[in-house]
Amino acid sequence: MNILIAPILSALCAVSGDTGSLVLQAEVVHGPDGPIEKGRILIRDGKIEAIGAGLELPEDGHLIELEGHLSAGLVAMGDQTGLKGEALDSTRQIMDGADLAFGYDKTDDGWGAFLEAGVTAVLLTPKPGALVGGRTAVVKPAGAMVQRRAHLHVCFSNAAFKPGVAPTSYPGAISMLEQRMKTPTGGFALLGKGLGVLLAAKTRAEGLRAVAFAKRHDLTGALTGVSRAGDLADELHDAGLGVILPPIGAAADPRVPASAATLGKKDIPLAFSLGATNRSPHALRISALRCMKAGLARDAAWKALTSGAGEIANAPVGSLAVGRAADMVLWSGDPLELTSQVERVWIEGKQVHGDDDQ
Amino acid sequence: MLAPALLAWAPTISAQEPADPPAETQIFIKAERVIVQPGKELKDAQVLVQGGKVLAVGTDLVAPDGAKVLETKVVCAGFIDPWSTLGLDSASASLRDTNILTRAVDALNPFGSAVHLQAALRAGITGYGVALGGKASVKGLGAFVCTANHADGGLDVLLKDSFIGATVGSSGDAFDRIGYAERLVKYIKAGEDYRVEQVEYTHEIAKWRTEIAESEVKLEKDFKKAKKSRDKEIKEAEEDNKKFKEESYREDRQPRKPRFDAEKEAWARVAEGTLPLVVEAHRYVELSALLDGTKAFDRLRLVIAGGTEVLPLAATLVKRSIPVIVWPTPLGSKRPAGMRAHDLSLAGALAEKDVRVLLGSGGTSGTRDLPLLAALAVGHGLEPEKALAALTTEAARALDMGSILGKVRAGYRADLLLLDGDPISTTTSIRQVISAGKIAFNVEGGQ
Amino acid sequence: MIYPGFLISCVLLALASPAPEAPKPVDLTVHADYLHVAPGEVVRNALIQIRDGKIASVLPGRSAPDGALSAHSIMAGMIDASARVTPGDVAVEQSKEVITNLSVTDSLDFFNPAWDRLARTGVTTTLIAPPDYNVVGGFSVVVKTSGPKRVEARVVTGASILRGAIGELPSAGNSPAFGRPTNFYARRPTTRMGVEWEWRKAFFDAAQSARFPDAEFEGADVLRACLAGDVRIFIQAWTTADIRTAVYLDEEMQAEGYGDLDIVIDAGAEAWKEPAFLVRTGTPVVLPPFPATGRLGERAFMPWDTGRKLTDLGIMIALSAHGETGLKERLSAQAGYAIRGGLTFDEALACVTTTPARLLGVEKQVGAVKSGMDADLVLWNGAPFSATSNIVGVVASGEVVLTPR
Amino acid sequence: MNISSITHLTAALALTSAAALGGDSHAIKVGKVITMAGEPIENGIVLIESGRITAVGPASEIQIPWDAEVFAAPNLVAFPGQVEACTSQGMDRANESIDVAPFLNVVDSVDPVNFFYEEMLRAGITTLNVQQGNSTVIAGRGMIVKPSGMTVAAMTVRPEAGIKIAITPKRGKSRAVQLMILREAFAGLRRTLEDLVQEANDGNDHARREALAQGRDFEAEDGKGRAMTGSGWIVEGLEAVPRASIDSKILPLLAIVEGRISVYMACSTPMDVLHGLEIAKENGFLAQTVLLLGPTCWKVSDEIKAAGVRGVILSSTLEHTERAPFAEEDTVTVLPTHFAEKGIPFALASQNSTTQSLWFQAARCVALGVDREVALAAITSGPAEVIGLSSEVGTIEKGKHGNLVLLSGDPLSLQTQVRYVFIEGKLTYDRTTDTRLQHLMDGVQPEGTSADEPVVEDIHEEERTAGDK
Repeated sequence: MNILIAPILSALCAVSGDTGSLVLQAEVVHGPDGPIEKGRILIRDGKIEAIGAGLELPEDGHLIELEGHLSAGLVAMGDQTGLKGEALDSTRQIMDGADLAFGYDKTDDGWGAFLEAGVTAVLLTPKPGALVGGRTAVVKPAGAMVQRRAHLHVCFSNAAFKPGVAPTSYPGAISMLEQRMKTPTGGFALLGKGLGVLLAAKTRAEGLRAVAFAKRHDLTGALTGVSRAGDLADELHDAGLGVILPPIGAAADPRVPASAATLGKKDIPLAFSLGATNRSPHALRISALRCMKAGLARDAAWKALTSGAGEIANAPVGSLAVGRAADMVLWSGDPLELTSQVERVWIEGKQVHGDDDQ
Repeated sequence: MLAPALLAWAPTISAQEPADPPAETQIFIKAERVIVQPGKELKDAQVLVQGGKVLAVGTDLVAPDGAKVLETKVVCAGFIDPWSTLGLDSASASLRDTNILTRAVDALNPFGSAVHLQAALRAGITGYGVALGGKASVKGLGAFVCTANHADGGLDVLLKDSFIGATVGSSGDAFDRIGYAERLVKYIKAGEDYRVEQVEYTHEIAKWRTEIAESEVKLEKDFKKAKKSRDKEIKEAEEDNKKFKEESYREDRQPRKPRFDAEKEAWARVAEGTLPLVVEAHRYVELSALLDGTKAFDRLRLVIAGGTEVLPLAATLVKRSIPVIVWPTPLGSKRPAGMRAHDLSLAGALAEKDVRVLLGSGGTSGTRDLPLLAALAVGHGLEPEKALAALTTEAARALDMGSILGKVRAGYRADLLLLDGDPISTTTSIRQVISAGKIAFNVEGGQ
Repeated sequence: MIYPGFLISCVLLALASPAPEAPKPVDLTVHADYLHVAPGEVVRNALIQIRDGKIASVLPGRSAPDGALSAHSIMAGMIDASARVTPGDVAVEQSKEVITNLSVTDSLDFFNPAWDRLARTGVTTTLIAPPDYNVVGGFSVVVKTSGPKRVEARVVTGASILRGAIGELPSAGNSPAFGRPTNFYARRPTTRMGVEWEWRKAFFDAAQSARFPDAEFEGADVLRACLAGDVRIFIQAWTTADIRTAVYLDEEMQAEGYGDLDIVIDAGAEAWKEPAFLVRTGTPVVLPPFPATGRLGERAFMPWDTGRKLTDLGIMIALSAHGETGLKERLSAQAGYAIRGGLTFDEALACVTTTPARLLGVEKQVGAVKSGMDADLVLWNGAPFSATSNIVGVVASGEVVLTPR
Repeated sequence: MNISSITHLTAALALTSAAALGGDSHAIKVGKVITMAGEPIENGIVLIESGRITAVGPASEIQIPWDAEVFAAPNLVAFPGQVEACTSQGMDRANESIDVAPFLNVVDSVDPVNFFYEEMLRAGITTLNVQQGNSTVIAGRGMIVKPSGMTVAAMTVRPEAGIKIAITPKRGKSRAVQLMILREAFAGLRRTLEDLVQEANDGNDHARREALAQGRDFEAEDGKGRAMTGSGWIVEGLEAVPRASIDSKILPLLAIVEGRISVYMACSTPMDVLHGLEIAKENGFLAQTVLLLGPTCWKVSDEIKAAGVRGVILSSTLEHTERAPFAEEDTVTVLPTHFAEKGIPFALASQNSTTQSLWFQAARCVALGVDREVALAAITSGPAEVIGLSSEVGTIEKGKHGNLVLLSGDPLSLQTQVRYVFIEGKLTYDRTTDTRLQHLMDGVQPEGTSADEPVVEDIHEEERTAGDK
């Protein structure tokens, strides 16, 4: 811990006489390197400046002692909240230049539910329905835009086919994409240069085609929508892709959470989406819980809700690492326990949910 | 008595299920905590199970020899889902052509639903109330069914007529939706009148028969006289050759038997409170219309299901002791437009106002989720103890099962959960599920 | 030049990683009282030894060792040259009526239970063609019905086979373009005539492109390969009129000196009506399943002695069940019906093994029980194809996919 | 000696009958007679007089009456005319829209010129039990016919032969509603009868009191009715009600409860079977119930065995494949062997005259491991038993109808053809003159035919698909 304190003190001297800083202490703080008992976290200018046990309180800061667990906010993948009609443009099949960021509406009343559920970052994805539906964005509920261009959304499922518009078939779709990759322009040109790929599919066969495509052009990103992606673990591992799992509902095939466990064992990056139907954000924790019951390791499940999801989202979210924006949630207990309530939520150091007795 | 006998025929639900010990075998459970019922707990206690029932619960019991001994952290009563469609053949879960005479047991398909039943059992749900037709305005006779197999391998139906299911305001505009409530009230009224009519008839007919009997005795007495005078009249008639005319006979008309009406008969049972009426309703207007309309029937046993906007009516619910089956499902944006966002906090809020709160899944596969939903409800303000009560004692009570289910008590049916932690916690895992005194699910697989 | 359609499967082959389900080659011994090595070749009390999915040896006059699979009769795994296990219309690109640069390979779903069911009926190798909503629908692919659920593990390299159709289907759903067409279904062909015309045009243009470079168009190379006889064409033609059209097309190309098409008629139900054409051009026919009652696709009519008639005229025929797996529809049943229609046992056997193998260009690998060939075996509890005997076991590439009860 | 005397006798009879009926006496000489009642007879002779078999035996033992028409076919095999145990084809329409319609009668719907009967005849089927389709709750009364004759009267073998009851919901209905209607039908019948009895008695009492009052001597009219019988439930005192005075619409229901008419119960799923058996038991018609089973019903074969129904008819799907939800593998059940192993005798049903005709179904059974005799019985004596006609058809035996099929070879061989069919001794089918068959087999277009074959509806379709889901 001393290692941590030293730089902070020096930092404090440096920034003497500024707006001041805030130190939060909780029973448990879920830091990047695991839970810290009686952990403290130092926040300045909405950023995390230090984290650890027994952080000393800088003279310009004040300490708030909290009951319960403090963790990074959860990251929800694949949602259309606030996109309204913008979730899908039906006029074209390939929209590699379209940014969902422009469809983001921070005033949408749907965002409240996200804060209630402890979600502080959301990956906006287009509805499947076009071959290339646009470029995804990472936003904060009723807050800032984190990443304007996260992935190019490419749909390998039959949802991409419309009567009377090319392509009408899997082979047609793949050759169309191959054509674009020959002489890449627009979104295709950015692939691999900061822009990831989000491979949307439903069946395992579609998933295999998607993964093969990514592998051929060695693209980074994730496969989304294939509920039994576990059967493709080897290919996914081989292509270095992550997996975004659809919400695992009550009726879900028991082999779905089991397949998540398989992916976990292979260390394939995982995250959970809310699906195209805008499930309640609580679906995230429920899905994770189901996977845990099916054998997914506890910290793998937690990672899938936070930092792992952040990596797949291709944005600096989902972790309490030093330097990150202070997007935090205070839980009444273990965050992976559904009986724990969301007490408070901070985004960039500002409390945005819960009773404020500061 | 179709149900138990008939459904006991279906094949065993799961292949991997451990072979049941013979009924005589006793099961002796040692636990750190035995939750007899919410709020009543025994530390380091034992439970003795025999012949499908709990034989004894105590802190100083010793295992009888030959008994199968199980050890665990926590024991509590099996969970009950009062509002489910589990086990119905897929079509019947969403019927609209039902009426009060259609019976859920007729649509139970143990063959198609084996997987879901097994999943629910593993999740700790040992019994559930099932009604037909998702949104039908009158769903008909609901049944109370167990998730574990019957001794002879089929679905175990404890009650084939456990309650009447109904829905108010599932479709149509505001007026239609209130109309549903009014129609429901009319039905109940009709049932009540029908009963009255029958009672009156039985009185009248009895009266009539006695009177007739009396007059018959008199007639028999006067017969000789009558015969004589008749013969005389005949003779006279012949003499002044007139045609002989029989004197006409009159008596009080026999009272008319009221026309039998199977539907009214069933509604009568609702009106007189022999069958609880479980009504799904969500919006304030419909809920208040329903409560007002049913005020008059003091013997009616009403249960509200759903009740998204019922909170403002809490006082009435408490006064009339009407329980609410809350469906604490994260609806997200799928929530019907114009409904307030109570889905997760409702249970807690109602309980705070001392309303009897039940928790229901309202689904086929959803039933396995009930414990998760309960946890979510707790995560939104419901006291854990109340949550447990909702899943056990309260649910049993609402569906007429209170005297045999919902508690770990001598004489009660041995539907028990053996857990490694708190029953409501989602990180707790279920070690064994005991249903009717048999190990129906065992985490270790074997015995 | 490689066709993009293939490029993909080739790349897949390149990166073929050991798939999770990949079967570990197990050595297996199978015994048969009667082994039908190939049509006309029977070996009594044969012992078949299998190594690495191939037949290592066939030893006559042996008794069954303990633990060996054994059956009354054994024959080679059957081959259906028209199995039709595809995800449907999404397997063929309809944005153009003539598609030559795509392969149905990219639409196959080996997780589909239909494959296991097909394998259990003794069909171990199939030709999968794009559905016939186009005039020319693209390339077909030869695949095994069992094995790892991965394309690269299932594809068998045989002849390059282009797929097309004559008749109703290619024009179904198209409509004449009035005013500004809103989608590409406002196009030719809208009639059988139109379909016929599209065929001619395609090959005529291809032939022209060979002479005049500026007449080159996308996919012309494939059509030229067809004219050169390097690519075989399976043409679906139910009725005699459509069969005639196909034959005329071939003869016309020859007459014009454009080349010689290598045509196979698929679903040629009415081939018996005017067999002279087929005899003239030596065109083989894949017959559709026999009609239970009434008629077949496109109101074509096929009597039960069709097999007999065509065989007598020396026309090469294969039988097909179009992927049906029911007790009375499956390929082995079709062989039975052909026998009821007058075919001999050996002829019927050839129609479901060696002949289709030749039509798909995989005769060196499958279709007979000989050492070095794939260990695809069908085990019978009696004489194959007899109404009173049944398939009790199936071995595919050395793996037991149906275990004798 | 004994035998010859008998044949003399028959000859004599034949003489008289010949005089009367103009020689309605046939002798059929074949290479082999498979009687389905004992061992096959090589070089056998079957004597038929006035439609009935008078003698069966080896040529050496049978003397042919002088006036008998001899039909010699030394290379052919005689086999009993096959029996279709329950079909809904050959009617103008298979179903009536009314839920409970036992007052209907298929006699008004059977269509003698329907292609179906021609197809059945061609396949060697000589007896068919025609019942209403499955889209009903309680159907009209069915009948047993033979596939020959230009009028329904001519075709009739047994009128009023059974009623179809569907447990599987009729189109657009749910199980719960279907069963509610079914139960209510019987409950309603019971209430009606009870009321009738009550009224009758009250009526009598009133008459008696009137007589007393008037001083007349009164003899109570004892009801011209018949006391109710039945094993399910009984309404006491029904004898007080003349049957004629009971509404004819409910009389057939009463016949069911009294066990006087067969019930053909359509069950496509196991749960249907369980409900059906229960209702049959409640209302006392279990003993004359015949189950029409869908492919999945094997799952309750133990209950079927225990229930002791009169018969079981398998659908034309002999092998049931299904993939349980969330399972990786198919489970395949071979139905005929399953039922054979459970010791439940079954009859087979056919779908069409070629790939799913009765003989082919039997052959497939053998292929699937069923004993050959059992399989052959399942298309002849078995179904005859099931439709309660075992004394009349199903085997080639003295006293039975002269229904036989002359085959070119083994009844279960693919190469075998049906050459001739005799119904009640009359040559009804001759392959050499069957132009439509030539069309089907050899592609010969018969003159003046529109060569459009009838589409035979597949009544078991939904069940077959149901299984695979």
